[in-house]
Amino acid sequence: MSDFFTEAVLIATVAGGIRLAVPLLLAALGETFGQRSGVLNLGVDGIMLLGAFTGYYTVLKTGNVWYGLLAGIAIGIVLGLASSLISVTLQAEQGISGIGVYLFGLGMSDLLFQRLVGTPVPITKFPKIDIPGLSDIPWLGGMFFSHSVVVYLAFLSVPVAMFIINKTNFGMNIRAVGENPEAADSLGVSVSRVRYATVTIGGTLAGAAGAALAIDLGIFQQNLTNAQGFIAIALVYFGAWRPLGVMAGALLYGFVNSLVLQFKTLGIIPQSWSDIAAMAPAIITILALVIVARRFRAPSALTKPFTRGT
Amino acid sequence: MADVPMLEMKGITKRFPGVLANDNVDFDLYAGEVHTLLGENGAGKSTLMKVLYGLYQADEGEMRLNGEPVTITSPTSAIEHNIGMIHQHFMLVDTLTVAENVALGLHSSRGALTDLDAVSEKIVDLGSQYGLEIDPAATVWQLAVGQKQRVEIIKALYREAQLLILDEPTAVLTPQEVDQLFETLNQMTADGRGLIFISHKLHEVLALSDRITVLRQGRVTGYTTTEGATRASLASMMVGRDVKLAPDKPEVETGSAALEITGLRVIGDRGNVVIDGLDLDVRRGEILGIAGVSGNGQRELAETIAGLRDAEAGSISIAGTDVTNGRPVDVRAAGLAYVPEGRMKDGSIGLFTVAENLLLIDHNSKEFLDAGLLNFDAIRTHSQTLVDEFAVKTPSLDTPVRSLSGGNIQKLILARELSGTPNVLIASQPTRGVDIGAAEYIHKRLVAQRSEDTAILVISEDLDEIFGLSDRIAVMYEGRIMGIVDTSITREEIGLMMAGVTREEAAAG
Amino acid sequence: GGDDETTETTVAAETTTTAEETTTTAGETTTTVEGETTTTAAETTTTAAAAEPIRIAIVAPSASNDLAFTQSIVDAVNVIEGEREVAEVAVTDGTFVVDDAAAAIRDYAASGFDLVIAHGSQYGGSLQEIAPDFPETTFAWGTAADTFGLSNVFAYEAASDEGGYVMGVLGAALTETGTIGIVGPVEVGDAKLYVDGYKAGAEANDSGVTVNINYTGSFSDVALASEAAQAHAAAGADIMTGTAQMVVGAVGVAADQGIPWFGTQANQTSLAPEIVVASQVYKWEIVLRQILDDMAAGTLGGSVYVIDLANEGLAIEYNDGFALSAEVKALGDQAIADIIAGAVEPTG
Amino acid sequence: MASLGSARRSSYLAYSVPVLSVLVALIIGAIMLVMLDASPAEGVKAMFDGAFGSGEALISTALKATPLLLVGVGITIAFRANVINIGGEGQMVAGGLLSTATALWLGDALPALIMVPLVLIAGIIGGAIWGSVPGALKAYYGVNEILSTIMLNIVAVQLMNFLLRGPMIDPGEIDRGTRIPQTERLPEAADLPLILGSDRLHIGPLIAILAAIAAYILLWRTPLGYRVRAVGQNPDASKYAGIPVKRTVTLALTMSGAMAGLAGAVLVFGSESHRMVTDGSTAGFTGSAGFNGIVAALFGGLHPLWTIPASFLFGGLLVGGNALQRAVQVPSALILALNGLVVIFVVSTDRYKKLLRERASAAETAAKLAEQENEDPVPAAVGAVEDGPPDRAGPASDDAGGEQGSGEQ
Ligand SMILES: Nc1ncnc2c1ncn2[C@@H]1O[C@H](COP(=O)(O)OP(=O)(O)OP(=O)(O)O)[C@@H](O)[C@H]1O
Ligand SMILES: Nc1ncnc2c1ncn2[C@@H]1O[C@H](COP(=O)(O)OP(=O)(O)OP(=O)(O)O)[C@@H](O)[C@H]1O
Ligand SMILES: [Mg+2]
Ligand SMILES: [Mg+2]
Repeated sequence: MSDFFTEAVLIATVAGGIRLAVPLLLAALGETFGQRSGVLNLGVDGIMLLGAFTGYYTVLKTGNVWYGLLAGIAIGIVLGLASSLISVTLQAEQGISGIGVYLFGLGMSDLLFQRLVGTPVPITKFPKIDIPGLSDIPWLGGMFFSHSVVVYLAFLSVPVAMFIINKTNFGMNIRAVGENPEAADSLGVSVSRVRYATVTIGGTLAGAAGAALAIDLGIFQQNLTNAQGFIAIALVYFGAWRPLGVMAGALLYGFVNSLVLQFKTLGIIPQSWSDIAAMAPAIITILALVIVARRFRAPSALTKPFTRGT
Repeated sequence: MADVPMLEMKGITKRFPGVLANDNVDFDLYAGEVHTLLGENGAGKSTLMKVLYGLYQADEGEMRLNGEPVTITSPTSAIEHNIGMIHQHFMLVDTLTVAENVALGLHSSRGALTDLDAVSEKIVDLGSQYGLEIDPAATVWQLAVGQKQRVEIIKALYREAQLLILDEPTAVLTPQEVDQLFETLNQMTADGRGLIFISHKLHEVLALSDRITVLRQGRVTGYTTTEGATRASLASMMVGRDVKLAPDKPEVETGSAALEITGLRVIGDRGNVVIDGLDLDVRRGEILGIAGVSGNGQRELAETIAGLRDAEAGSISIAGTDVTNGRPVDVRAAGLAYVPEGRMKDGSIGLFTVAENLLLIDHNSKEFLDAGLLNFDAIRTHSQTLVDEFAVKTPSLDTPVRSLSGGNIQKLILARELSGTPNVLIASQPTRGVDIGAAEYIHKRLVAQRSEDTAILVISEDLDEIFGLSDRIAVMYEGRIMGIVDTSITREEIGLMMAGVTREEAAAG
Repeated sequence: GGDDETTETTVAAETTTTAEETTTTAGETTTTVEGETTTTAAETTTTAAAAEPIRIAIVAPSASNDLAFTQSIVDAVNVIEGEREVAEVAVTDGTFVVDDAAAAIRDYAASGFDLVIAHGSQYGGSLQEIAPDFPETTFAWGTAADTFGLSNVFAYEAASDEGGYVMGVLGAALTETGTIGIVGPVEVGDAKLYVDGYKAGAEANDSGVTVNINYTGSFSDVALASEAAQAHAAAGADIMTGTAQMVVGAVGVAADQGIPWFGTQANQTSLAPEIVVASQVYKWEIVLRQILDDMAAGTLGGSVYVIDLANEGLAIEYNDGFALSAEVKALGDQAIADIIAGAVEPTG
Repeated sequence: MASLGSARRSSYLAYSVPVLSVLVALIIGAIMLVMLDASPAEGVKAMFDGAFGSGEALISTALKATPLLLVGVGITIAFRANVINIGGEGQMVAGGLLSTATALWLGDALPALIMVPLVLIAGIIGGAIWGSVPGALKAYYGVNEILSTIMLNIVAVQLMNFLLRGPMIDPGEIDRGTRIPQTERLPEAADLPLILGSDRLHIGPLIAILAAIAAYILLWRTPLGYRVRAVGQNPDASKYAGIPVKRTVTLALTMSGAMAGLAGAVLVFGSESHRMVTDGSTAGFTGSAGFNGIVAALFGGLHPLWTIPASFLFGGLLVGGNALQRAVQVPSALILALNGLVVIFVVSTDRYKKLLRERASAAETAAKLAEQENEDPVPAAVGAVEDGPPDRAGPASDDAGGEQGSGEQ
């Protein structure tokens, strides 16, 4: 255990937790928008996978990480619109249609990868940025201020999301539509337009999350996200539909994972127990859901399609 | 009145699958007047108004505003035409503040950002102008019913509605709140606004309206100005025959107390004390009416008796059996029948059929089981008997209850609850929102049950109903009984008691 | 076993002479051939090997381009395709569902493939049930060491501990911090063999070396593998290796931090040309050639083949781009020689 | 205006909607085949032959359909209680594990007549346990079941990995040092008996059909089923009527899990290998039946009996898809993508199916009323039912259970 309390290991644990949190955070923030407006999109992981492949492939072809991120975002927008069509216009059962999107993304990203790329080839990664001054602070600098640029972008999007949800008309509309779509509709707020927007934001951020993951790892592989999209959805509940809570959840999840890895590396957790240790994040999430559910109420219209006049 | 009506609806027809909800309806409204739409449940009043507000599109017919033909395709275009609507059910977002609810859908002076300060200011202004004081920063779920109604009106005023539709705005208000509302409404007509009013309460209609149009089965079947109209004349116009507004009550010998409540104390949903040291007895063969402004613990009282809510202290017994904090089944076993106030929420299952709903409390009963499986022959026979006996109008026993009218759903619930021989019957808001024909019938059944030696507790905010039915009246205020009076008390006195004034003070002042 | 021999040879003759019909009328063919003499078997097969193109099917759990487990067998079959008369190669990859794999194996056998390769240890239980139903089809099961006593099942495996050992020796020689990090998927089969071999080799070269092993618990979680590599780096590792398809993530981290990497299962130099020291490469074609020869000779199964350093089924391929000193390389060569000579046991 | 004829037409249309949507997904698949330079004609033929073209193909399809049907039946039960059970995957694993452990523990001592029912019951119990947890969490703590079941899927897979790599591993794997995470061959007495003289077709499909019939009887012929449906439609009214809402919600998810657990046991003891193996994922064991069973249930209109043919068709689709992959040599990823498309299309058109059915029932009611009207004018108060025909549970009223903890306050 004493091996654990060294500067290098502690920095790596915290920094690793932050890195692991990034795709979860981005995807979960996006999902927060959708859920706040009453739409549960279970297809996040499928969108992340296609975003990851698109981002990866673009960087492979252009060598430019920003084009890759943009491509991931673009595919996220397309899939977000498709998801809106499915859940808002066609009013498909939201608990299930997302599973279809997931399976589609899982298969399609792999199919495209096999046909267009074949064998994994490494790509350029996001540049790492040491924040001048801050990154030199002992301990903390390494933990918080020496990361790849998407890490900062992801965490910056938290206050942006808070601002949009709490301070803008659009955000007010989102909250209204998620609680009482009839009331919003009766005042001329277009429920479907708001939901299209939020689900598309969700798709966009999921696409970005996937691209960020692939470009940060510098590689693509079948099922790259490994069901992180589902974790992201759970984190939205964990965070009680609030960006700050979602961020806390993503960080907690990342840290637990990172900690387990460190413990295994240092032999603190024996290998034979690694499967049991791997349950930790899921079980912690369930416990957190119990606590959150007691305290906070989900948006009333969550998973309920809206039709005028009923 | 101006020469050109502010609204003309001509030949409006609206069909739903299998229903002709509006059939060639003509309707008009002049600035400065109140025009009431009257009709039984399902007559098509709300549908006509939803067509006007752009929530539905008419299949046929045309609309003119101030003489100009218009098509209104959405609430947005209705709002643009200065039409406002207070819906039958509150259209408020509970988790938003009053100011946010008002600001919803408006253009903000700060572009993409909200400008709640400006909105709040204007809310306060409008409030003082029309007697609609409200805290703009309050979150809506914290508001009392009457305050929510104010927010609804402020929403319309804020949007400068010249034509305001009020679909049963008084259904959930106390007499005092209704008076206050009417004051505001009169002020609005004085300002030159036109109001369309819908209500099942005839004295309100008479008090407020200038003209009255009656709908039946989607068609206009009657029209009158308020002058010269009486409750009886309106009732017969609606139903198509003469209606008895107050039930005949035979003399009944009252027996022992079948429902005894002592020292009851109950904590409400928000952790506050909602019933505080309440004592009450209801005797066999009497109807005890509970009058009170909603939110003073009536609902909690009924639910606690029925075993749906726990008592903190005190005891409840039914026909001598202690049922304090018993399970609902145990309370029923002791002889309680309960007609809850939310007939769609608590009293029935919308998508279940008539027969299935009639089975709700008896589905475990041996009578309907055969080797552990439901016996459909027995169930159908039983259901048909009840449907016939209680005159529930339904196309079949397999019709989902949701597609019945409110009055018929209420009759169905009553049929189910009275199918045993209850010691105690609680009827909560038994005729709220129910049309006159159905209400008349329900009152008749309650009185008949009184003759069967059942102890009946009627909870109602409708004083006509309380006075018409009760042998004794208990007035409830803030979780306590302010006093038990007989029906000789005046409306003014009881109104004061409902506001927390004791009997003695009320009689004095 | 005279009887056994007879049966085998007979079946082989049948396979070679009536390959086309076999697909549709396997049952009948078997009976007509029954009377044939064993003496002709040898001639028949030699001509057959030259004349009759063979059909090969692969059923494998991961993607055929995973730069790891599945790709190694697909590559090998491709090599064979260039050497021998192969009429058709069919691949069903990504078949992680054992029952789906069983269905595919059965289907390939039923549609007349001569050699069905079940490339996944988890398929063994199913193969045991299926193989007896198709006595004229050859099945190859890897990586495994058991043919269930069935005469039409070959098993093949890789002595991946040998290459692991060699690279462990190299790793221990290269480390300056004295700490080596290994990223594994789960502690099973081939992966475990490699990791154990590597650890043994490292410790044999330098008993003071610390070998940290991190099994992430997943064959597919690239992000976790990447973080595991970060964890190793934090714990002071300046040499790393890993096995299974998710290590691409770990290779990326090693590349970023300039930490020398050892690959296995396929040549991973393309993933990080600057830091890959060497890769242990599987050449299953060694096994396949033996199996095809056996089939040609009328033996449809029964043997277990191993690729190892001695038979050159395992090769240590160095990355020319990595400046490895001659002394260190000599240590590796010595280890190879020792293993081939039997002087050291890679996993003790 | 409305006639019984138009009612019938709407209702036929309603039944064709899911079939049409699958066809559309398949057409997209055919286009993708063209783009992959494979012959769609050959693909379609291979697909059909592989699924339905021969006795063996039908057997494969029936075997594939079995877990779909069992999970689908469970989904139906949960859905009727307004609970969406996304945890079929984990529940199958739990059922598989408990039944496997039972078989290992009992060994060869018992005859098949006792052994087979025992292991199946163990599977049911395993799944029930795994279903009861999210059920209770939803009922008593208001935890959204979609999330808790997804999380429990993750826990189940780790538990499976732990057990199959550790306590339950085949000792031979340890001896050989290969350590494949699988059990030894399970006792033969526990093998699901084969039927119809086949060497593959076991009693699994029969069990699943019986389970579907049992679920039908449970839901529409018993008081318990009545309670489940009542709670699903309106928890407030159910509570009012004295139905223990929380217990019923828990029970519904428990029963749903039990069905999935039974599916897990059938997978283990009906598998070719007669042992439990893990590749480290749930899908490796379940073949995603925990998800696809949901689609089969939807395909069957959330009615246990209609789920029987629906599962068979959907099983055929999956078996056919694999056959297609082998025949035209496209990556199996294509099949997965197509599977996703089928799910999307079936779910997305579900609403149109409902609308059409509503129209049919509204037209029928209107026609009936018109007859009555001649003698006795009934107030025109009969409209269509918004959430579909009464046999279809729609997430009930606004205040229905859900996140708010089943309204026990
Ligand atoms: N959305 C709808 N779909 C189908 N039928 C409807 C719909 N809304 C109303 N109806 C039907 O149209 C008819 C008129 O209903 P409407 O709501 O206008 O009645 P109402 O006069 O407002 O009754 P109430 O007094 O109960 O409010 C009823 O038969 C009702 O069943
Ligand atoms: N979507 C719908 N489909 C069918 N009938 C409907 C629908 N919506 C409402 N109705 C019916 O329309 C009538 C009036 O509907 P409304 O929404 O005004 O109900 P309500 O005011 O709660 O009923 P009530 O006034 O009787 O209490 C009722 O008969 C109701 O059953
Ligand atoms: Mg109405
Ligand atoms: Mg009404």
